[in-house]
Formats: sequence, structure tokens, C-alpha cells
Amino acid sequence: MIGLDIAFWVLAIVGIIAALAVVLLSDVFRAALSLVVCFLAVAGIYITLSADFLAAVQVLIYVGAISVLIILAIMLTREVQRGSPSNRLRIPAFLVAILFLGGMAFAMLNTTWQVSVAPPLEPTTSALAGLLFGEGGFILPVEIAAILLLAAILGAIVLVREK
Amino acid sequence: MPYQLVWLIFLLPFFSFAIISLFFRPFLNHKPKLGGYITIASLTASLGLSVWALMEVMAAPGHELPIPDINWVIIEGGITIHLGLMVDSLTAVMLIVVSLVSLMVQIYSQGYMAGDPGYHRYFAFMSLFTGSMLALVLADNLLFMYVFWEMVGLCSYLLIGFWFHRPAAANAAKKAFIVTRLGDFGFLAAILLLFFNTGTFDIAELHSLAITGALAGTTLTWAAIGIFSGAVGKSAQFPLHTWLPDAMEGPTPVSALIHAATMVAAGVFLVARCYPLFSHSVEALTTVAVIGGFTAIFAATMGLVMTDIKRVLAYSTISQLGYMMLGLGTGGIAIGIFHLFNHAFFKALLFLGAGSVNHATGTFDIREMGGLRKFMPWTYATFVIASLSIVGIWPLSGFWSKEEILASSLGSQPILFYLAMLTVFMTAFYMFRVVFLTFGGKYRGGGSEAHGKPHESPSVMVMPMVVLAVLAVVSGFWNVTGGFGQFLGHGETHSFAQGFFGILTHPLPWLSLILAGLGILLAYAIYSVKWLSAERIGSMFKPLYTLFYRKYWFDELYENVFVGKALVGGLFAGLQVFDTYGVDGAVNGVASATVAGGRAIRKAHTGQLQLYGLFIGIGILAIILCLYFFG
Amino acid sequence: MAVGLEHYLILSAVLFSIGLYGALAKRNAIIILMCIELMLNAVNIAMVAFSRYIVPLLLTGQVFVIFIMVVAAAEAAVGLAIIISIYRSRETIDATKIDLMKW
Amino acid sequence: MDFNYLTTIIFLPLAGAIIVAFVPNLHHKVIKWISAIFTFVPLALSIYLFAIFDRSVGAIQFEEKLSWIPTINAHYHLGVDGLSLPLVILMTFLGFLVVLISWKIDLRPREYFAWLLLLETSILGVFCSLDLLLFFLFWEIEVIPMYFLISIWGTGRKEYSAIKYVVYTLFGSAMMLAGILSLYFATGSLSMVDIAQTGLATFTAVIPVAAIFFLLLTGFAIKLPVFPLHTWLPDAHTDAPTAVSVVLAGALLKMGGYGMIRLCVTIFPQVAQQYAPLLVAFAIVSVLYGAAVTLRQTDLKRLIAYSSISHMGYVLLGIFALGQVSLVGATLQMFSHGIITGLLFAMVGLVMHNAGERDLRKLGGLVRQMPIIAVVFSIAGLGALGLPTTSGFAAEFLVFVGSFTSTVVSGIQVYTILGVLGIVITAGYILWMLQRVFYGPVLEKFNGVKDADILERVYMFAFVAVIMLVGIYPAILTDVIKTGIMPIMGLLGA
Amino acid sequence: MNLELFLPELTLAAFAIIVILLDLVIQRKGWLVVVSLAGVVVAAGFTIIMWGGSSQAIFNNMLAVDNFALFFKLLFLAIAALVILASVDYVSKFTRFQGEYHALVLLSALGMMLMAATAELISIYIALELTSISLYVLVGFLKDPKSTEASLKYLLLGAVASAVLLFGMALVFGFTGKTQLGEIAQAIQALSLSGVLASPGLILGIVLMIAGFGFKIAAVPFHMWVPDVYEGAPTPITAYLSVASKAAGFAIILRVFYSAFGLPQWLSLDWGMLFAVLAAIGMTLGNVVAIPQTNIKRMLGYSSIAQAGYLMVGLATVGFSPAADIVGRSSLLFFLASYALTNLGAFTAIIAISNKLDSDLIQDYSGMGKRAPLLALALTLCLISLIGLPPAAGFMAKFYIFSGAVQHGLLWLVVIAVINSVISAYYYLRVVKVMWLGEPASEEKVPSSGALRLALSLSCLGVLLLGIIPGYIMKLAEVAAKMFVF
Repeated sequence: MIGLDIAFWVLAIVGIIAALAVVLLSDVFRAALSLVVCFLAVAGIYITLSADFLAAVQVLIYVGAISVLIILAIMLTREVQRGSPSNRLRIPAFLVAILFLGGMAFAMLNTTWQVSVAPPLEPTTSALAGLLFGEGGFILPVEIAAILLLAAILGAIVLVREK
Repeated sequence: MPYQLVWLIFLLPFFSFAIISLFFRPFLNHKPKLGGYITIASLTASLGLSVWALMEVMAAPGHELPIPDINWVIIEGGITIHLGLMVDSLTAVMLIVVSLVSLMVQIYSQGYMAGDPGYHRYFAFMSLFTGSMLALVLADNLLFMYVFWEMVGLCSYLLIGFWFHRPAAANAAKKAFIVTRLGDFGFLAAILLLFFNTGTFDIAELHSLAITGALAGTTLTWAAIGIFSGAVGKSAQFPLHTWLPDAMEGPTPVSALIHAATMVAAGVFLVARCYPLFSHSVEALTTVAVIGGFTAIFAATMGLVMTDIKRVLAYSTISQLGYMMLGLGTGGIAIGIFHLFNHAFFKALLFLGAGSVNHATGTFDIREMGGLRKFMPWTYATFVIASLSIVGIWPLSGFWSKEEILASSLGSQPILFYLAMLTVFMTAFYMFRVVFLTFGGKYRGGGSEAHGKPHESPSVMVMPMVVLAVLAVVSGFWNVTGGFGQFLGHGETHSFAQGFFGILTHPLPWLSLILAGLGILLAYAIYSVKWLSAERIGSMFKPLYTLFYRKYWFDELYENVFVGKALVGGLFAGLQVFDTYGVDGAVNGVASATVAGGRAIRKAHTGQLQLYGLFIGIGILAIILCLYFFG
Repeated sequence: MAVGLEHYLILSAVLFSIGLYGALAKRNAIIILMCIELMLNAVNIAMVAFSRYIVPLLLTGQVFVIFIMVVAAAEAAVGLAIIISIYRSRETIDATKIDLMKW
Repeated sequence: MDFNYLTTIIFLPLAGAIIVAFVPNLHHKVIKWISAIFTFVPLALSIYLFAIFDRSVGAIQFEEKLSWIPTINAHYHLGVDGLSLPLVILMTFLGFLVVLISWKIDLRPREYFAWLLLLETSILGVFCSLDLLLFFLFWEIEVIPMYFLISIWGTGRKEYSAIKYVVYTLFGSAMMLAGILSLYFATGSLSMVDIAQTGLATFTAVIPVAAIFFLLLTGFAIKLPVFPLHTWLPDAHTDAPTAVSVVLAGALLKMGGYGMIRLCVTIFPQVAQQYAPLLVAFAIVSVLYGAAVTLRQTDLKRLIAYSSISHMGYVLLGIFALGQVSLVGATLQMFSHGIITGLLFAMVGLVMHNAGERDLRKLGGLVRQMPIIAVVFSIAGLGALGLPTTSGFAAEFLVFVGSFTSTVVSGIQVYTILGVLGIVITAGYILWMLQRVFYGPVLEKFNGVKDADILERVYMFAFVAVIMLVGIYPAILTDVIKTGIMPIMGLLGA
Repeated sequence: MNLELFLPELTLAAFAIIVILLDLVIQRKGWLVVVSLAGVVVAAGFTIIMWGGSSQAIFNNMLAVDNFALFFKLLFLAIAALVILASVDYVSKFTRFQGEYHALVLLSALGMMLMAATAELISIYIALELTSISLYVLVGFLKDPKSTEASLKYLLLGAVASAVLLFGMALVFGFTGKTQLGEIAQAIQALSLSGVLASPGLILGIVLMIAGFGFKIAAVPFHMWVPDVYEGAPTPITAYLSVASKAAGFAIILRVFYSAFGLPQWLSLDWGMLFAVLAAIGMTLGNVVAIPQTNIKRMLGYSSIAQAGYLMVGLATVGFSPAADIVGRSSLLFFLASYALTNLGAFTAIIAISNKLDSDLIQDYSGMGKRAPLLALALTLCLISLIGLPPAAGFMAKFYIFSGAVQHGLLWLVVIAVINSVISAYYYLRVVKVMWLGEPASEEKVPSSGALRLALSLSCLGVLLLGIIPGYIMKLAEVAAKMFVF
């Protein structure tokens, strides 16, 4: 498992650095690109967790769709040059974030998780398909998600088109 | 006749009041005399019934008539109050005094009040007063006594303030009511105390409880002193005497009836009525005697220097009431009440005389009168008779009762006796000072030019004065035989001649007669023949004169210092400030603090969405921390 | 020490906190939106990790993550639409200047 | 009892209010006549009830009971006993007369009379309810009409006074609500009758019983009002229109005293006994403090308002002396004060309306212009200072006797005597006021001022008649009241 | 699987799509309202038919069909109907997107119905997001600066909140390995935990879920968005937000916390206490800050924060009471129903008035009592109900909800709550005062459409009925509170 361990560390560090870059870079465009890197790192993390299908979806949705959407928006709003400054709340925000991290870390490390020793299910694709669409699976959320997408599309149209 | 008719004695005047107040204003104002006739008719009937009642009482065994009660308020297990009448010798005497004097005064008022726009109001109030006063003396329990006690106070208030457009009258009325109410406060407290300890308001029951000793000790003393404080207020005894001189702002017949003959004597009657309560408490009895004795001389000193004829008479009334108290405190019911009985007639007469004089001259200031003897002989004659009577000249009525008081005080309170003797001298002096200044010498002009020449009053005024003058002479004869005393419960009788002349065999009457004579002489010397200059004597005793003339500064002390500055201006004003800024300020403060809090917290909503987000974060952290520490 | 559940959770927490900081401290509305996506990704990591270590055979966490992704996409779409709409009316997407309504 | 007398009495004014408010195009006169009719019938009915009231038993009569909200065991439960019947009559009486008093209202009469009628319904409801929730519901409804009546038809700082009244009252009822809820969960019942009968000993309360007692008491004390919770009253009175002052002083304040007897004393006899000394002390402070501050007032209405604080102190004294006579006296005092102070406010209203002035420093000599008003005003004033033959005397005397002889509070004699002292101060301010308004030289500026007209004389006479009737023959009421007090005495173990 | 139990939701979804399609073809947009209302009515019909049946769950125990859910579904449908009616004046001013507007209202109602019924974390999340996204759009529907600003604030903060919620769900899921509420409860009990520190992961998860849901119900300190969004949103949507979205939040919290975290006792006491404290802070803050407000919508925003505080008293009661005791839940349901009617009534009146005035400032309401007496009367009634005075529904609602709290030892909270009602009287009555005492700026009457009047009368009627004879609705709430699947 050493390989996975190394992969985790590498991906984790990359992900964190990319995330920090998103927050710290002043160029919006570069920040967006860092976000893509971060998404990719997360996709890698999924693979180390034996979630291959998810990794693929991550790449498709986040890298392929959301990032593109964001970059498009950046272009449309033409705020690239002015950059991405921080507001006056950065110190309290930083404190809150750090304390939040501390609290979560404390909770996570002090909890006895009911860790199962069973090996992960692989490959996941068909199993997921069964879970999502099969009998006794998550058909209800799927249906709701369909309607949700409808609502989102409607909304996006309403909001973006001129009055 | 059935005894229930006694109810009519006081109900008749009430009917008269009701009829006049309901039907005569404003509909029949063009028949001004009618109201007076109704009053007089009802009073005549009352007087007749009173006389009848007196006869019955005299004939009755134990001098008491049984009269059935009416239930007033009954709360089972708590309180039972009956409405009842008590007709015994004391009541019978008082009934006669009240109805007789009242009748005389009403007749007199026919003339005196003629033409006054408040004519009907006057007679309505007078009826109400007489009814209340009669009911007061008839009441068989303390509560009802208190009820009518307050009612006569109300009538006094209304009649003092009869000419309410004069601020002085309105003030005097208010003062009279409040000062007497201060005394009533003690009376009411005593009633409560007695009820608390005995469970009854009934006077007869209280008597027997006091006599058997079931009611004794400090309770009895305090109850008696409480009752006495009511009497002090009503009878204008020191230290609640200040209202009576001011009360002279009322019409003079009112002063004659209420503030000389009857209502102010109600205090004396009250003490007499509750006498067993006093007689079984040495402290209470002594208090009565001391206050009475002191008031007698205290008021007399002020009477020496007053220039308003009615005020002189007012102080004389206070002084005489003090005598009565002294008599009650040292002797007994009969002695005090006998003086009350006599005093009622001659003092009423004096006031009516003063009214007559005023009617003639338009003023009450004796310095502006003089020489009226020629113009109004009837008034003069009756006034002098009354003056002699009050001074205590043998054989006029005042002599008889005053002698008894002096004798009894000598027996038990020698110091008070000397004061009383001194008072005799003063009484003589100030009364004849009035007589000489008013009737002697030359006419000095009167109140206003417009009034014209003085003249004798109409016969409707003179006639009652004559009746009263006769009474002022003869009323004392009742006890020459000791008959009055026996009627009221103690003493033995003897033949008339024995009493009439026998008294002159004792040294005491002579002493007082000499003192009285000296007083008259001094007044004659100063005011009639002017051997001595009033001014010189006045300046000689300047400080004393000022002290008397300013009434020992009691009015100032009460009104300005105590009530004005300390209470209303000081304590109450302080409370008012406290109420506005303390209590209400706290209320408003809480409200404005809430509003201010709202404004302050509102500032947190800056419109910055990330600040809102930050609050979410902080909130979560706070919850986590709380759970960590308290969970 | 072998990489285990805790490692993933800590990673998730770190990413979440970074996202939170960014969401609170950046002026650019699009960056804020990006940071929110970052937070969602952090949650996803935790979900998948739980799924892997607690119920390795059930994949519930992975299903959850799929839905989160769908919602994230929808939210991003609507969010960006709003941002563009705002940009049209005010020529700025600086979150600190979007404060017409306050107090 | 086939006919639902109480329901009819309570809701007729409401019906009138609805008609007045919603029937379009009513002429002013018609509105007033409707109001008069819809208040007169309850008055007549309540007098009829008074006549047929069974005075031989101490029980609830004319009872009506329907299930209302089964979920929380609440009932539509009405009934009157000797305690509440006089207050019902008081309210119906005032309710009818205030319509007459308001006859000259021209500003938005439709709303005015609608609110006035609604107010009557709510107060009557309070006095008749035997269910805690129903009681509280009526208690709360009253706030709304009062708010409108003061803030629209008032004078001076009317909006401030109105909102102060509302917030203060609501604060009190908030405390009361907490108390009622605690009581409800201590006993599981909302029926005043049941709770009083079973007592609280067998239940475990969520909080100490004394705390419930004080929560309820706070609500009532604010309404009564008791020092130091009184400052809403002068403001509300001063700025309210005349008719509202009449109802406010006449009937609203009595809700506090009624509540104290009905709930605090009846349900918590032990606690009441325990804390009676404290409350009696507060009563005396209210009496003396109220009277003292009254003496400093220069505004006619404000003066009367402050005097209410003093007079209601006697009610508190009578209640927490916890004696049979004192409780009867307290109830009688509530009735008596309702009539007397109602009349005082009506007269103040007339003086203000006719003379256009209510500053005591600027009034004077009005007896010439308005003799009838002066006489009636004086009678009311004399009633207020407890003059015998007025109801004020009978009531105050019973309070004094009852308190003085009460055995519950040690040393109550001293308190009572201090309370008696209050009547001296009362005499002071009443006479001073009468003197300032009516006596003294006739003032030029009041030359054209008119006296009372026929309608005004009618209601004045009604007031005076009741004051004298009760004053001369108080047994007419005490015979009824005592049937209401006797069961309470049983609970007090006396 | 019993798909007919899913009929109300399906109907609504179908009608939403029909409305969009219809919008494309018809010219008279008035029909959209009719069709939308028809959808609501049909859905409500199906719901009513199901009422009273035994509790069941469909979709693999993800969707509960119990009376609790049905009660809320009916409530949401009623609200949606009233909002649609109240929107008529508003929407007719749009030139485009009328169909989308109604569709989104229907979709968000659908989301809320699902929120009340879903019993599984994933479905809950999705349902919640369906509601949220629809509402984000509806808030920004006007596309003027205020509306879009409100929308952006709502969306960004909502997204952060849902990220927090998700993290909480993740932790709960991680701790129990389950997402279905009943199973979570079983798992937690099986672990037999002993205290907060024994399972910080679970507690943190619960706290984060409280934060996430708390955002929806405007619980302090997650309430900051409320006034801004309420002010900026189209008024009918503000009404919708203030009642429906909040009610949905409470529905979901009730179900999640009662079903999943109801036991062990210390756990429910913990979150009960947490809600109690949040309630106390929330109502105080909301009421106090409402006092200085000048915009009526903003004021009602703060007021709704305070009302959320009162509602949380009910939640706290649920936490404090034993599982069998229903008074906390039923009183909460009753409060929600009466609050919904009251607030809708108030906002409907505001819509009518603001339409004419073109202003939301309280001072501009001056003299409304003369210009529009019935509207003003209705608004007054609703404000009185919000204060909690009889004879309006708010009184009974407060009485009921506080009675539960007192029963379970929360007297201190009730005292705070009732004092807060007093504070609230101050600012509610200010509006009343302005309307009835102020001088009207003009004599012009205020027109209102029939639909609006209908909505207003229905609300006011409801407010009065619930205030005077609340027995029936209380009974419904009781039945609903009793019938929980999980």
C-alpha cells in the first residue's frame, strides 16, 4: 500500500497548495486554473479511495463543466485585471477558519470511527448504477435531482436573459 | 305615640333638604321664602318631637327608650351592623338643644339671608345639617355616629364655603374639613380598635364592657384617646383649634348654629356619650381635662386681642368648649353637658347678635362700630344678657354651669382650676371689650358708605334673639335643683331656693364673680371711659400682644411650615420627583435601552454578505465551544 | 504510519477551511463561488473516505457525492447567472460593494 | 338555565361593534343609537341577573360550559358568583353610560364606537370566564381597543401613552401567561373552579408554587396598579378620551383586583397567607404614596388618575388582609371606586369640554357657570374622599374594619391605621381640586361656558343614584358579595 | 412500490412543466395562474385523500408518507396557493417569464413537500437544494439591483450553509455508516454513547447540521441574510420565504432530530438546550433590531427571526420531552400553520399597498386606515396576530407552544419569550399607528385585484378561525405529530 500512501501524500499536498493558490492568488484567471488543479488532485484522491467512477465524474463535472463555466464567467465579467483582492475581514476570517480546522481536527481525531476491515468494492461503476437506478436504490434522489436540474436551468435562463 | 316616631326627628330635616334641593332649584327660585318655610316647618315638628321625646325619657324607667334596630350590613362570621337609635337622657337634652337652637337660627336666617342668591341652597344645607346633627346625637353605635359626624362636617364645609367666590371662604371651608378630618382619623382608628377588641360598635355594649372591666388597660386608653382626638378636631380644641376662627367666613347664622351651639359641641357630646370608656381610664380622663383646661385659657388669650367680632366669639367658643372638656374630664357627664346646654343658647345668641350688628353696619370689625346701643336696643339688650351669661354672672345660666366646672376642677386638677379662674377674668374682659366697643361710644362709620345709617334688625331676626335671651337667663335654673345632674345620671336634687341662694354661701362663686367683675371693669376702664389707653397697654405688652394677635403663629406653623413646606412642598414634591424620574424614569429607561440596543445591534447588519458568513462561522464555533465546556 | 481514514478527514478539513477562509475573505464573487466549490469538494473527500472505510461494500458515500456534484453544478450555474446579472446592472462583482440593503 | 344570559351579555356589545364597523353608510346618529341599544340590553339583563341571583348559596350561577379546545382541555366556561356579579353590573352600567358620555364624539365615530363596544365585551368576558385560557383571552383582547381609543381619540402625548399602556399591560399579561401555563401544568386543568377546589397540594408544580403566585400577581398588580408598577396609569388616563378614562378607571383596573381574588387568593390560599404581610405593606405604600403624589398634580385628569392608585391600594389592602370582611370590602371598594372615579372622569371631561381647560392653575370660579356639574363633581369628590352616605365610605370602612380585625397578618393594625391616614390626604387633594376648579372669583374667560345639558344630566343622575344607593344601603351589594367570598374563606381555612 | 403515494409530488412536477410549456403557446397569461392553482389543488386533493391512513414509507424508506408529512404538504400547498394568488398583481407587471415564475413556485413547493417527507440524508439534501435553488432564482426574479443583490447574498450564504450542512451529514454518515434516519437512530443507540466527548465526531456533525438547517429557519446566528433578502426579494416571494421555506426547515429539523437524534436522552437534551438558547437569543435579537426599522419588509424580516425564536421554543420542547410526548411537535405544527396564515396575510396586504405606493417605507403607510380601510384592518389583524394577541391565531399558537415548554421545565425560556412578545408589540403597533393615526398623503383609494383580495380574506379568515376555535387544527396537528414513520 505504499504506493497509495505516496499517492495520497502527493495528491494531498498538491491539492492543498492549489487550494491555497485559489485563495491567495490575486489573478482571478490563475486562481481558476489552480482550482482546476485542485479538482484534479481531488479526483486523484478518489482513486486512492477506490472510487474510480467518481474520479471520472469529478473530472467530467468539475473540470469539464464547472471550471469552464467559471472561466466563462470570469471572461464575461472582465474582472481579471483588477484581480482578486481580499476584503477587510481576512483576519477574522482567518481566525475562524483556523479555529474551525482545529475543532474539526479535534473531533475527527478523538472519535472512534467504526472502521470496517473489509476491502473496498471494485469496480464501482456498475454497482453505482445499480444503486442509483435499481430497485431498492436511490431512485428518489435521482428523480429529485432531475427536477432540480430543471429548476436550475429555468433559473439560469431567467436570470441571464435580458428583461 | 310609638317610639318609632323618634326616627322622624332627624328624618324630617332630611326630607326638607331633599325637597328643597330637588324641587326648588332651579324651578321655583321666584318663591324665595318657601325654602325657609319648609325648613322651619320641619324643624318645628322636630322640636315638638324632641320635646315629646324628652318627656318620654323623663318618664321612662332608666331614662331610656327602646327603639327597634334596622339591619344595615351583615356579613356572617365577620361583621354585623345595625342601624339603631339610642334615646336616653343625654340624647334627649341634646335633641332639645339642637332642634331649638336650629329653629331659632332658621327663623333668624329668614331675615338675615333675605335676598341672597343662595337662599335655597342655604336652607337646604341647614336642613341637612340639622338632620345630621340630630341623627348624630341619636345614633346608638359608633359607626353611625361616625357617619353623621362626617355629615355634619360636610355641612360645616359647605356652609363655611357658602360664599365660595370669596377665596377666604373657600380656603376656610377646606381647612375646616381637613383639620377636623385629622381628628376624625383618630376617631375612626378608635372605632376600629374597639371593634377589633370587642366585635361591636354598639355604644351600650361598649359601656357595659368598659364597666365590667372586659375592656380595659392600654386598649381602653388608646381607644378613648382616639375618640377624644375626634372630639378635639370637631370641638376645635388645642392643637386642632385653628380652623374654627377661620370658619367665621361663613354666614353668621351658620356660625351661630354650627360653629357655636351644636356641631362644635358634638365633640363634647361624643366624650360624654362614650364616658364610661373615659372614666375607666385615668390617663384618658386626665388628657381630656388637661387639653380642655389648657384650651380654655389658650383660646381666651387670643380672644383678648381680636378685632373681628365673630373671631372674638369664635375664640370664646373654643375657650368655652375647653371648659366643657375640663368639666367632663374632672367632673362628669352632667357637668360638661350642662355647660354645653347653657352655652348653646347664649353663644348662639351672641352670634345672632353679631349677625344683627353686621346686618346693620356691614362690618364685623368692632373698631368700626360703636354707639349701636341707640340704633338697635333689642340687639344691645340681648347681647349684654348673653355676655353676662357667658361671663358667669349670677344668676344667669352661664354662672351655674361654670361654677360646677370650676368646683370639680378644683377638686381634682388644682392647676387647671387656676387656669380656669384666670380664664374667667379674661372672658369677662374680652366679652365686655366687645360690648363697649360695639354698642358704647359713638358710631364710627361701619363697613362701607353705601350701607347708610345703622338700624335695628327686622323682627324676624329680633324675635329669635329674644327667645334665646330668655333661655340664656333661665336655662341654668334646671340644675339649680340638681335636676339636670340627676336626669343625666348622678347627683341628688334639692330645693330651688336652696340651690339658688345657697351657692352664694360658698367662697368659690364669689371668687369667680369678683374676677369676672374685675374683667368687666378693666374693659370698662379701657374701652368705655378710656381711663387707660388701649394703645399704651398694647405697646407695653407688645410681644405678648403680637403673640396673641398672630395666634401663636399656629396657622403659619401648620399651613406654611408643616403642610406647605414640609409635606406638600417637601416630602410630597420629593415623591413627585421620584415618581417622575425614579419610577417612571426606570420604565422609560428600560424602553429606551431596548430601543438603543436595537439601534446598536442593527449596526452589525452592514449589508456585507461575508460578514454574515463570518457570523455563521463564529456561531458554529461558539456552539462547539459551549458544548465542549457545558455539554 | 499508513494512510488511513483520519488522513483523508484531515485533508478534507484543511480544504474545507481554506475554502471557508476564501469564501469569507475574498472580494470577487466568482472567487467566492470557487471557494464554495472547494468546500464542497472537501466534503466529497470526507464522504468518499467514510464510504471507503466505514461501509466499504455499500458505496452510499459515493452515491452521495454524485448528488453533491450535480447540485454543485446546478448551484454554480445559477450562481454565475446571478453574478452576471449583477455585473450587468452595477458593473462590479465585488462582494463588499454589493450592499444596497443594510441595517 | 335554558337561556345563555352571560353569553348574551358578553357578546351583545361585540355584535353591536361588528354592525357598527361593517354595515356601510351608517349615519352618526344611527351608530350612537345602535351602540346605546347594544349596551343597554346587557345592562338590563345583568340587573335582571342580579335580581334573580340566589343569595342563599355561595356558588357559581348562570353557568355555561362547552368544550372549546379539547387538545388543551380548555372550555368555554362562563359563570358568575357573588364576587363577579357586581363587577359585571359595574361594567354593563359603565358600558351603557360611556356611550352616552361619548354622544358628542364626532371624530371617526364608526371606529370609536366599535372599539368601545369591543372593549366592553372583553372586560365582561374577563369577569365571567371560569376557564383560565378564556379569561386570559379576554384579558388580552382589551389591549387593542384601548390602544386605538387612546391613540386616536386621546389628547396630549396620546401615542406615547397608548403604547406605554399597551407595552406595560402586555408585560403584565406576559407574566400572567407564564403563571397560567405553570398552573395548567401543575394541575392539568384550566378550570378555575376545579383548580380552586382540588388545591395545589396534590400536584407537583414545575416551579415553586410561590413563583406561580407571583407571576400571576405581577400581571394583576400592574393592572390594579400597585406601586411601583403604576406609571402607565397617569399617562393613559391623562391622554385618553373621557369615556375611555371612565372605563379604564371604572372597570379595567378592577380586572386586577378581581384577578387577585379569583386566582391568587382562591388558588393559592397558603401562599397568599405567607406573603400577605409583604403585599399589605405594598398596599399601604400605594395608598400613601399615591395620595401624596396626587396632591402635587396640577392637571385635573392626572390628579384623578393618581388618586386611583391610592384608592386601589385599599383594594389591595382588603384583599391581602385575607379576612372575610376585608375581602367583601375590597370587592365593594372596586365597585364603588368604579362608579365614583368613573363619574369623576366624566365630570372632568365635561369641565374640559365646556371650559376648554384642565390646568388647575388656570381654572376657577366655575360654579357660577356650571352649577350642576359643580354639584355632581362635588358629590363624586366627596365619594372619593370616603364621605358617609356615599359608596366610598361603606367600602373603605369595610376594608378598614376587615383589615384591622384580620388575623392573618400580624401588625396589620398599624398598616390599617396608616391606610386610614390616607383618607386625610385624600380629603386634602379632593377639596383643593374642587376649590381650584369651582370656587374663588368668577373668571372673565369662562363667561360663555355652558352647564350640563339634558343627556349629561341623565347619566350624572344615574351615577349619583348608584353612589348614594350603595352608600346608604350597602347591603344591596354586600349580600351578594359575601356569597362569593364565603367559599374563599373556606379555602383559607378560616 | 406504491407509486400512488407519490402522486401529489408527481402532480406538482407535471403541472410545473405544463405551466412552462403553456407559457410558450398562450397569450393570455392569466391562464398560467389558473393552471398553477389547479396543480396545487389537485396535489392537495391527493394529499387529503391520503390523510389519516397508516404511515408508510416508499422509495426504500427514503420517503415517508405519514400524517406529519401530509400535514406539511397541505400547509405548503396552501401557502403556495395563497402566494400564487397574491402574486397576480406582481407578476402581471413582468413582460416575460411569467410561466417560469409560476413553475418555480410550484417546483419550490415540490421541494418543500419533499423536505417534509424525505427520511434519508441524500434525499433530504437534494430536496433542500431543489427548494433553495428555486428560491434563489425567485428572489432574483425582478433583476433590479436590490433583487439580484438579495439573490446573490442568499445564494452565496446558502451555498456556504449547505456545505456546512453536508459536512455535518458526512460526519453523521461516517459515524453511523447510515443515511436513512431510522437506521441512524438505531446505529446511535447500538453504540450506546455516554456523553458529548465520547463521540465528538457525531456531535460536530449534529452541530454542523443545526447550522445548515438553522440557516433555513433563520435561527440566530445564521440569520443575518434574512433582512437583506426579505427586503430585496419580490414581496410575494418574501412572504413565501418567510413562511414556507421556514416551515420546511422546521419540518426537516423535526424529522431529523426527532427521528435520528431523539435518543439517547442526553443527546436530545443537548440539542434541546441548544435550540432553547438559540431561541432565546433569536427572539430577543429579532425583536430588538426590528424596532428601529423603517422598511416594512425589512421589519418583518427581523420579525420573522423573532418568530423563528418562538418556533424554536417548540423544538427545544421536543428535545426536552420524552419521545412519546407530542405536545412539543404538535404545538410547533400549529404555530407554523398560524404563523403561515398570519404572515401571508400581512404580506398580501403589503403587496396591495406597496403596489400603489411603490414604497415599502413604513412612514408611507400613513393614513392607510382612510385610504384602504379593509386592507389596513386586515394588516392590523395580522400584526396583532404576530404580537400574539387574541382573537388572532398568533395568540393561540403562542399559548400552545409555550404551554409545551412550561410542561417540560422551560419556564425561563417562556418568560423570555413572553417578554419578547411585549417588545414586539412596540414595533408592530408602530405600523398600526401609522396606518390609523397618520394623515394620508393623498386621498386616492388603493386598488387591489380580486385574486389578492381573495388571498387576503382567506388568510384573515384563517387567522381568526385559528384564534377563536383552534380546536380542529390543533387536533390535526396532534394527529400529524403522532404519526411518524421513523
